Amino acid sequence: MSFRYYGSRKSGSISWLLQRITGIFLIFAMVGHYILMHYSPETGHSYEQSVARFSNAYWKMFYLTFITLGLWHGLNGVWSILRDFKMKPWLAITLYGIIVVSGIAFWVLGVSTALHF
Amino acid sequence: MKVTFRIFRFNPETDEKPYYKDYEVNADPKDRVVDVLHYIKNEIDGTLTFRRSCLHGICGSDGMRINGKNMLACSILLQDLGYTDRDKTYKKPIVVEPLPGMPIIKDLVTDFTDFWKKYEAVKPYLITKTPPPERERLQSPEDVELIMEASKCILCACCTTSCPSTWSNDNYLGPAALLKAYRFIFDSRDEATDERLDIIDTPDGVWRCHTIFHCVQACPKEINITWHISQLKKKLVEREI
Amino acid sequence: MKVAKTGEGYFKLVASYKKETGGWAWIIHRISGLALTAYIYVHIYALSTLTKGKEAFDAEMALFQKPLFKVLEWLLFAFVLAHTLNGIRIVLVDFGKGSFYHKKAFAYLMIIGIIAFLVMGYFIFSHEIHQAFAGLL
Amino acid sequence: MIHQFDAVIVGAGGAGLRAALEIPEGYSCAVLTKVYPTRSHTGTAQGGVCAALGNEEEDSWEYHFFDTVKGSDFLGDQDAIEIMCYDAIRAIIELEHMGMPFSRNEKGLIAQRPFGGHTKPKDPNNPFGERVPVKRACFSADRTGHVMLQTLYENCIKKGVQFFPEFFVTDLIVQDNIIRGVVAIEIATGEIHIFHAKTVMFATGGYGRVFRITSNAVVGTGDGFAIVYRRGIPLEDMEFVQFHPTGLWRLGILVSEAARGEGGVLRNKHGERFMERYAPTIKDLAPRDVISRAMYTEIREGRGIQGPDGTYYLLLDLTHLGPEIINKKLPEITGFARIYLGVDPLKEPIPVVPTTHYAMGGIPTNVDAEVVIDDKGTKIEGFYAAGEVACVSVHGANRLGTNSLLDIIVFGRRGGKKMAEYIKERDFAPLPKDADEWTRKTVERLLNSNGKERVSRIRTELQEIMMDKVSVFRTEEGIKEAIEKIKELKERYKEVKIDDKGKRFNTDLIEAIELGNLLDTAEAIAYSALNRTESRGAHYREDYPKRDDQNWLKHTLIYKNEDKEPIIKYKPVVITKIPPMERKY
Ligand SMILES: Cc1cc2nc3c(=O)[nH]c(=O)nc-3n(C[C@H](O)[C@H](O)[C@H](O)COP(=O)(O)OP(=O)(O)OC[C@H]3O[C@@H](n4cnc5c(N)ncnc54)[C@H](O)[C@@H]3O)c2cc1C
Ligand code: HEM
Ligand code: SF4
Ligand code: F3S
Ligand code: FES
Repeated sequence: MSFRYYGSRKSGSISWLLQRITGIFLIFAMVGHYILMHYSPETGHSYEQSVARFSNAYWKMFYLTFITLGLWHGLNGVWSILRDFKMKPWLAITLYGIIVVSGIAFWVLGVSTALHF
Repeated sequence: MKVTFRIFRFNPETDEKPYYKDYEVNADPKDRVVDVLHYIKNEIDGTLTFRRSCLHGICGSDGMRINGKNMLACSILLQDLGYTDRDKTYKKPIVVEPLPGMPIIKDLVTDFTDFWKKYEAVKPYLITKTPPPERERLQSPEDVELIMEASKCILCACCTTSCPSTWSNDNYLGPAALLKAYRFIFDSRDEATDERLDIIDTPDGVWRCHTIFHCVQACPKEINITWHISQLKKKLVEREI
Repeated sequence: MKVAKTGEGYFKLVASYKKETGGWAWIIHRISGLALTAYIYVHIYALSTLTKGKEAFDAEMALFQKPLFKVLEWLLFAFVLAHTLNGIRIVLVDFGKGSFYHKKAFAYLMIIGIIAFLVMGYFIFSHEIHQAFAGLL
Repeated sequence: MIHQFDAVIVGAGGAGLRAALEIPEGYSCAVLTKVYPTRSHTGTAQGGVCAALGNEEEDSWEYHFFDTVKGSDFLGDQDAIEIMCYDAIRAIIELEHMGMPFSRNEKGLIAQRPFGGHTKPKDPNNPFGERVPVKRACFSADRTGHVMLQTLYENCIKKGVQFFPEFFVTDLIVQDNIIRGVVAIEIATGEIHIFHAKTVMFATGGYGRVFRITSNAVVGTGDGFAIVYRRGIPLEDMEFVQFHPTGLWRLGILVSEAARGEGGVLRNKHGERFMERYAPTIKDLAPRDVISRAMYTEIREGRGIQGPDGTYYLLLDLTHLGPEIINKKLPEITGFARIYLGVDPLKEPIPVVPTTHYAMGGIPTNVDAEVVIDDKGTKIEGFYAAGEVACVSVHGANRLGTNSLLDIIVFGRRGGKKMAEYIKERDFAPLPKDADEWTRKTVERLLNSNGKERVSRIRTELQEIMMDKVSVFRTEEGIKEAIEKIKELKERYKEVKIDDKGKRFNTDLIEAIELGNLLDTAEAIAYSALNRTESRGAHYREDYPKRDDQNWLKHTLIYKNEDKEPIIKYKPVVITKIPPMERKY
């Protein structure tokens, strides 16, 4: 008795498509990451090695794309989960705000880490 | 063969809360669930209330949740519900509940008002702008094949009420309405594609589908609803880029 | 006319509805997606200590070398595998004819996942495994 | 509660919905139905709807006309049949334009297939010579009725027709031969509503549930027949009840004639294709009455197959058709065989028995669906009937497959058009006092009764006796026995007690009222059957095995007479073009 049709015509198609495209990219990123990082437990986790990696321009690029797409994919995913629920507008706006703000904050943190070296 | 039916009972007029009542009946493995419900109503307890009509899975009246899953009571035989031939008994009672997440009128009878509103929201009728020809509009067998499966839908609501997205957001149009939208969007005679795409391209529309496949499992007409919804999504994406 | 909702909540319905492949896959995908999102935050934060110098970073890394964290890392890999492989399945459903063979696809992908999971376990714990079996070898 | 509507249509099957589409803008129209519109019985129709489109091969509406007259065993009114067969082509094209998804042939035209009793002359120059089956049934796989019902409902949504779903109509308000409205119970709340109307149409479908084995839905309780009959309006040709040859054994669920149209054959215990003996030219595509009798004869003469429960069946063999045809053209019914009998039609033949299927008789109407109550054409003003509940009569003593879906759209539309004219010209006739008295009293009586009879028991006994004594083969003795039983059951019905005393969604109460309707309908059927001492079409009297045109080429009209025996009158058959001749296939 509560159904209301909202004809807002806010297309979700682009974010839906991007979710899949970023997902496909992340497959490669994940595979690459795991091969690089966990091929051997003895290697890869020390300060020097990490800094050395970050000094490599390709690695830097890779890391930047990874956090950008990963954050976008993850947060867009979280937002799509939240939208499954009926939310009052104020709640929706607040949650959306938290997602966007925290996402940007962590993205800046990640970018500044990479650019530090 | 003895079998226990554990039936959801609730009359909001008199009952504080819903409860389950057990009925032990003698039944044949080849009986349908609806036969047993009829038997209970006829012989044991006339107050048991449920809808039914055709008794062979074509009118869509008796969708309910049986052993945790939505199905038509008239299209399932007892022997398909965990009956073991070896000891000729049921270990557990057969649980019969109304379609999940719907308002309840009484016992197994639920309120379909929302379901029909969603159905109407997608403009479930052929819209043509060009004047019709003297004879039939031509359509190749392949054109019809595209919409044949979708036109099998009997509007039983088993799918929509099984979809977790409907449980969390009862404004979600749901698989049945989306399937109906497909039925017309992909009808080669229809001339309101854009109009209909606009209707389903909303946060409460097609994008609430997360390919959970509950709908496909529940559909008594074995329609692959998810496939149809994926065609809609692709069409929307194509339109946008 | 007065009608009543059954009072079945969302989570109760999700838990009680009889699930087949699709339902399980969705739940796994959802939980792993959330976990991975949380992890990406942790990951970014962890790496950010690199800028604070060697001490800070090594202190942090020492934490991650503890056995408990190794187990957690392994479990995280399970999430990664589940999400990635099921993500492939979803893409097949969305763009291909996946909805006709999604159950099979799920089964095969999960077999791959389990194998990869075990292999990774070997890598992560190779040190411990070698120690444990050192006497025998 | 009292509502006022220009037009009230009772029943949202094909006939009711088609009529609703004709009510013009600016006039109010309510469609009442005891189940949701899309649950109506039209949705179960499988095989097809007939029109001589000639999409597959040369055909003409006149051949269709001839087949229908012959199929009716010459009891059909030829003026009405002519209208129907001629209008069929327009009606189908119109449905197509409304959006109905028909199956198509390679040319993109509506596909057609053969169906029982539909033929054309082998040699066009000799129209009365030998005839061969023709592809005339338009279809949508084996869901023709389903998509037709959906399409009509969709168009009603488009037009904004006002529905009252789950309103159970109990009574007709009629005084001085002028209609004033109907009384209905809103099932969900138990409230009694009066619908004050200028015109009323009954399109309430059939009464299959009078019999034990039937293809009809549980809601097919003949309410329309009984309500009208109780109000002193006659019923026409009630003795003609169609038994469909192929119902699933035990259940009665229909296996469409399309199965035989596509090439399926009937076999007996010895695997013999027995229809070759009964209808040498068109064999398994003979009309339903012929095949049903042949099947009963086979069983009686010991060539049936006995099931574990002691009852007999015959076999419908589709195994030679191959998966291509079965899965493409007959998916639905093969699904039924699989689900309900565990038989895979690709590999094994399907166990079948004749099943009660269709009511040829009903509320007498003229070709515009106006109810006429005697042989002089006296009308009940503003009262219309269409569909299975009406008797125009286009089906006479036996309906041809696919002619019913045609009947409902053709005469539903004609009735709707007449109603539209009527509401423009006329005003509301005043409501009598206590219009809902009968309903109120009945409901009160049932709710407060302390008797000891159960609804289900009386219903079962009625269904058993009707099936045993008044079905495919009938005798005077048997029918009399059935009549005695009906009388007894009616007495016991007064003592009926129900468990559910509440108001909300009281299906116990509804079923009790339906039982009353079943009993009245059964009475009309049995008395009409007893009265007609000949065999014609679906009505076969073993004691009078010949057709008797001398005495019986006329329609029966049966009138209720309080608690006494009903009164029977007659009405002539309209014969325009084809004089009665021997009916042989
Ligand atoms: C299994 C099966 C297969 C068939 N196949 C074919 C076929 O292939 N071709 C063909 O031509 N014909 C076929 N028929 C016959 C045909 O389907 C029916 O005769 C036809 O659909 C009847 O339509 P209708 O509109 O008269 O009534 P229905 O469709 O039966 O509708 C009756 C309506 O009246 C309403 N109603 C009844 N009583 C009340 C009441 N008391 N109060 C309020 N509302 C009431 C019901 O709710 C319903 O909406 C088939 C029939 C069956 C049973
Ligand atoms: C590795 C390859 C990955 C693939 C192929 C992939 C694919 C997908 C897809 C297709 C969806 C959409 C599901 C839907 O809409 O129903 C999705 C959802 C999601 N993904 Fe990923 N993803 C991947 C990695 C990640 C990573 C690394 C994260 C974390 C940062 C993540 C977090 C999420 C979240 C939170 C969701 C929402 C879950 C839901 O809607 O139920 N994914 N993923
Ligand atoms: S799609 Fe299937 S489950 Fe859903 S309403 Fe239609 S028939 Fe029922
Ligand atoms: S269950 Fe729901 S999420 Fe999509 S696949 Fe079916 S509509
Ligand atoms: S009673 Fe018609 S679908 Fe079950």
